[in-house]
Amino acid sequence: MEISESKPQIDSSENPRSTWDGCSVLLDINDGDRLVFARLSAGAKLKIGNKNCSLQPLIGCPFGSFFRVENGAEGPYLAGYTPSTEVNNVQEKGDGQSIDEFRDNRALVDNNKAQSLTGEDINAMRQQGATGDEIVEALIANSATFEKKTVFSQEKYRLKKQKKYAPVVLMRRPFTRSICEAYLKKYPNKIGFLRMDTLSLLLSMANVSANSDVLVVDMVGGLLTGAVAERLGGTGYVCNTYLSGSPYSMDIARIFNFGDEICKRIVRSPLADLLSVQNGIEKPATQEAESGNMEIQSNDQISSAVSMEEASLTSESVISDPIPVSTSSPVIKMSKPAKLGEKAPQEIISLWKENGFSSLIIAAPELDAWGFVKETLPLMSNSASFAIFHQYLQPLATCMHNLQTGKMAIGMQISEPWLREYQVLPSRTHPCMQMNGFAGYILSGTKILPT
Amino acid sequence: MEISESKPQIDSSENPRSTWDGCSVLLDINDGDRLVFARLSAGAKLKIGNKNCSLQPLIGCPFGSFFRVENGAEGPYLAGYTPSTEVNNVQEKGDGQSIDEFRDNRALVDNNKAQSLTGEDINAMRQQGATGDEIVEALIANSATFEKKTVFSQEKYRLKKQKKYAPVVLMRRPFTRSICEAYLKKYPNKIGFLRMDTLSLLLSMANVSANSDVLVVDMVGGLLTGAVAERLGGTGYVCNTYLSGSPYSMDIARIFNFGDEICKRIVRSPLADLLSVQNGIEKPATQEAESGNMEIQSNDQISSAVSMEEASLTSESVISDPIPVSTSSPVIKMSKPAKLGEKAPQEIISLWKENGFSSLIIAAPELDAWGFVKETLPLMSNSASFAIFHQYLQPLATCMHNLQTGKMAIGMQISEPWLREYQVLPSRTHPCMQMNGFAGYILSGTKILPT
Amino acid sequence: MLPVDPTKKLSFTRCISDGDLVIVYEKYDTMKAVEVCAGSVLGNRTQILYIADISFVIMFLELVPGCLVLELGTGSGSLTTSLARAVAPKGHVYTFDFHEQRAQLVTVGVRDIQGEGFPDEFSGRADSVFLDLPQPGLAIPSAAKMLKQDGVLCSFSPCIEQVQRASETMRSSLTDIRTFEILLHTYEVREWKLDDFQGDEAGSVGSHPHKRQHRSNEGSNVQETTGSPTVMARPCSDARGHTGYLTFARLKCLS
Amino acid sequence: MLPVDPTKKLSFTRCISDGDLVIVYEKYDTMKAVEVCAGSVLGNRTQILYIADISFVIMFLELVPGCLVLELGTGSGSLTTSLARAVAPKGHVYTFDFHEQRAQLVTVGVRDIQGEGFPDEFSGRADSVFLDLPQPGLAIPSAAKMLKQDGVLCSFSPCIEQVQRASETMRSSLTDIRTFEILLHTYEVREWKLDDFQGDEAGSVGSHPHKRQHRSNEGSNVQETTGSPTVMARPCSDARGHTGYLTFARLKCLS
Repeated sequence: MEISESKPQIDSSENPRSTWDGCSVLLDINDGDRLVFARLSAGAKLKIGNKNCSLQPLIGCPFGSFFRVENGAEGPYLAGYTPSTEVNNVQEKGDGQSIDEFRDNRALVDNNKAQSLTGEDINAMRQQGATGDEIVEALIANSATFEKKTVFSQEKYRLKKQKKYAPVVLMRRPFTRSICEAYLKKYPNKIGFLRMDTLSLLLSMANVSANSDVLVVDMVGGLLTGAVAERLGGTGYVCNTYLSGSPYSMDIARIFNFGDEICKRIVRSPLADLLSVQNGIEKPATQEAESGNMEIQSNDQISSAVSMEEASLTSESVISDPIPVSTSSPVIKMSKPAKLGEKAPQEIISLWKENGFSSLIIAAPELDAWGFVKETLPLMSNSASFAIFHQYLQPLATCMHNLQTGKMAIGMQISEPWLREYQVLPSRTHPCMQMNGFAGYILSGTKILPT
Repeated sequence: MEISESKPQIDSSENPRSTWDGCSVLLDINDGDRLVFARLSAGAKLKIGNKNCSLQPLIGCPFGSFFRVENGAEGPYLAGYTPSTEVNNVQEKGDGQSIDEFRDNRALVDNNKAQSLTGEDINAMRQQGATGDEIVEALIANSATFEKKTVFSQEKYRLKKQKKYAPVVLMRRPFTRSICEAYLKKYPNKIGFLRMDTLSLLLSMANVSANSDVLVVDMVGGLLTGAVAERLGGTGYVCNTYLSGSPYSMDIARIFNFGDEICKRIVRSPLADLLSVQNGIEKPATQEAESGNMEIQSNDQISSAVSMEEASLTSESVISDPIPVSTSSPVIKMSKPAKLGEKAPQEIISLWKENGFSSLIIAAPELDAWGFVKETLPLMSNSASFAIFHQYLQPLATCMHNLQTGKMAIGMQISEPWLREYQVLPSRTHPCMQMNGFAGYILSGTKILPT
Repeated sequence: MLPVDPTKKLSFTRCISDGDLVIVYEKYDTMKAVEVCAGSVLGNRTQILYIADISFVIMFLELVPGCLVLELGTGSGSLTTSLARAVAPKGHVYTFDFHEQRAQLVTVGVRDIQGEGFPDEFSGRADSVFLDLPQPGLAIPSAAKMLKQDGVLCSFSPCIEQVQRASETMRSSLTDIRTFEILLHTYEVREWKLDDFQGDEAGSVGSHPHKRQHRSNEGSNVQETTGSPTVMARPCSDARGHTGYLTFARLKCLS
Repeated sequence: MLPVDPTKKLSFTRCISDGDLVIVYEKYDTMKAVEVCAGSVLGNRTQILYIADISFVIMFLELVPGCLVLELGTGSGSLTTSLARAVAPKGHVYTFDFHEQRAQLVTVGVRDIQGEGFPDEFSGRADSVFLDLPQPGLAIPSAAKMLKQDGVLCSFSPCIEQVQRASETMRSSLTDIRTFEILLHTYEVREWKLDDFQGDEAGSVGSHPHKRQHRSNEGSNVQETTGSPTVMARPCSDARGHTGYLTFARLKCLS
């Protein structure tokens, strides 16, 4: 805890471009093959291939840096590295290849057994200090079929061997963009299949900007809460509300590198508390006690420093199969991220009662949309914008119909974003062959004064 | 009637490439601005601009021919014409222009009042025998702003004036492709917004091919019936079934140039008749009488030669606002198209009872899908394919669920086709800015033996 | 009345005979195995991945029974099969590729069409021509010569550059040039039990939300979706993002 | 507890004050008029047609409060407004165009960026750069110089040829080059009264269909949709088919 406190306050508005001790990062290993969220510290380690590497060399480096495993005197370590433009090109050709091969590979004989280098040979090379690149070159030189391959197949072969023998680690900033895309790729169900474009539309359609007071129902692991807080940048509030019982997980919001100023603006409140105040009745003491209960129930979330460490370990392992191994005690070596998601204080709730929330976003893909909307919409300021995400169209249609007939909102629209990525390469430009066809649906609109 | 009978039998498999007296054609005026279905005859006339032109010169010409209005000694007449490649390019540039103008037109001053040629001047030119092209050139020469326009704007201006003063008529074959696209463009509600790609998928997914016996519920004006008959080419049967009351309109099927062989393969039958036979009960005489009734109820459809003429006039006017004017009596001058949609004879119904239909297509966008499916599916042969079109997703989801739980079908899939047209021009390639976003949904599958 | 020749009926016999095509489904949506016996190729359904492209091509090529079709680039033959079914029983498909294939109702030629062009014997005889070649532009002048007046040509290409070059070549002899892309979105159907929002909530929140609910629902036909299980469909997330571009053109009619 | 400064709250006052932005809705989905008063530009919602592009750009440019953004090709200023909102209150947007415009929190320069490039003063200072130019390729080398390490550039172009040339230029100094297209499909909601299929039918068909109905429903939870009116959504048929391509790239990080 002391380490964390002694670090300079990380204000997101400063938008730091290099890492620090205690910084959360996204490690992209071999161009998306593996994605790991990690918190940097002197003691943090990550297994890459069959090697355990300290993450210490990553501290202080700029985001966007590439690293490779080098063999040092004290064993393997991660060293900075600048990929050549050529390698970059090879990677980008990946997708186009499938087409060209589809068209031409009738004559191609691809026999992987034509490799004369054995596993023992490679181990021997390694022990003699050969770099990963050197092993790749040796494999190519000893492949009986390499020369017969098309240029694209040669590049594909080289890339495959590079990934195995000379893995590349790219260090990314954990921003909404990268976090959402990483989860979507590896654990889409944890974020309710919320795509980047859908998430960005939720923020825009709910009119989230500096000084907004945003009410969210976040059943997508804290991604929505984090995305809203990132936009607020230490102004306004994001209030994460929930039904009775324990609050929904905000783990993903902890992956962001939010400083104290932003963390303080992320609060939670059971819906019951917001509703009782909304109706102008002072909260009875029994409900206070009840809320106190809930805070203890949510043991994996925001209680003590120790559970924080555990939570941060959990979030690190969520994306990657092997949990980054820390040889020393995580409690001592790992820095504590700032505390977020405290219970909303009474005076803030009272202010919301007076002014209403300025935005509402609901991402509860498994629950009935109308149930939440009819409870939360009255908490909104008039003219406030709302955006409801759902995996099915029908609940939003019903919801829109009810809001129309109840004269509760105007300017309503159900939309489904449609995102397409392209491969753009000389003479090989086309939409990517694979696409994520599921964006979900958004009901957006403006709350009006009930008549 | 004599005229029609004396014509050579039109067998669709001969796939005639030129028109004949009595032939149905699609006239595309000014590149899709106006679309008219017409039946060619010596007496048929069409108003183009403010001129009444006989369609007689179109008889015997190849499909795909262009015509323009020329001023002859006996008044305006349609004359064949070969558009230059240049004009064709101008037309194709239409869509790209919007972008370029969007980007550059801040500096463009477009003042349509800068034309010094008056309406009187133009009338005078006409009376002196000037062609449409000559008038267009005069308008350009007398425009004060033409020279200041961008190249694209100049072409746009020229095209606009050409459409007004030198309209072009393109004569198309009435095939499923052109009929569907014309209706979709001008009267989409008459065909239930059934898009070309959706219709083509219905035919494929229901496995329609030569010698199929296809049961259809066609509430899209006869387009589905016609499309199936076109595929059958005089083999198999398409049976248009309907609930009690009058049969659904098959007007659009009459726009196709089906010969007798194909028309005989288009039959209709009330669902009750198919069901009673299906259940192994011979049809009681009362039902026969009832069916006779229905035939009379459908007075606008298939009864007498006179109402046929009316129907064909109706179908001609459906797409175009002004009804083509026939100065002489239509009953005498216009040829009679072949009779289609007769009541299915009892022996054919008995054969269907024995073998079952081999395909089922339902296009009843306003009715409950499940209601029709549960009635018609038992009439299918086992392993027969079916395809159900609907404007809403939810009724098909319910239908699929019921077929699954009832173990009535396998291989089921709900699909939504997605069609995009592109502008492909040098340096100006992009998807078209306007698209038809509504394809509807298709539930397809294979009927199985009920267990 | 029309004579009905039972041997020409497609309608399925109720028992499986020797030599039949049999498709075995494990569940309602998964095929286990496809056993194709020679002679039943025409009864085969096209590959589901490309069914949207194939269906559209057949309609836009204006194929009907009796047509003569040329295909360049037979590939797996999945389109060839569909072309043959569309022109059956009287039409014919002539398909050309580098490699020899075999089929019914179909004549397969081995030829480098891109370089050599079409055989002269088809000149002006084809109702439709389909091209699936890496460089379609090279074959288009020859293909256009094979078409009847107003006949339709289609070129399938995965990359936009191929489309750009093909369209450029088409402009000299063809008209009505149009490029399309077609994809099929599929939906999965699930039985969805909505969590009973009100039931859970009532105890802890107290009666206030219910009051508000009544106010907002007042006098309107509010649809309650909670409670009973509902069947719903949602798009499958794993979708095919692209198959190729389809460029169609017609032979100009010289009047 | 945090101090709450009421003057900084965005929350809407309940009565309309002089100088407010007022949007008048005629029905639930049609706006009647938009009256914009100077000083309230930042409260304005972006043009709905392009909201999908704008939202995606802001997320993929990784804009957060405090960022410095350069925009080339101000155009109507609809993106400028959204960029300014995203970096408010401490960030800044510098936007350049041929024509002069005005706004808050935004500095507008008149400059031929395509030809002249960016002013040197921004070199290495921009978190993000956005280009909306007819020939983006010309401006990319200058734009890349303005970026901080790992900073993101986006180029918006309607035509694929612009994307092809821009991507080619980007490859020399930028990495992580990705091109996207984003569209918004909208749905219309209707109350749909299903025709009572059975009711109409029963009289004329007799009892047979009912028998069969019972057979097929036997022992299963068949969902009957007939009878009561249902609310359903279907895609709007008139859709925007294309706005443009968004190409993103990052400045390579030199370690």
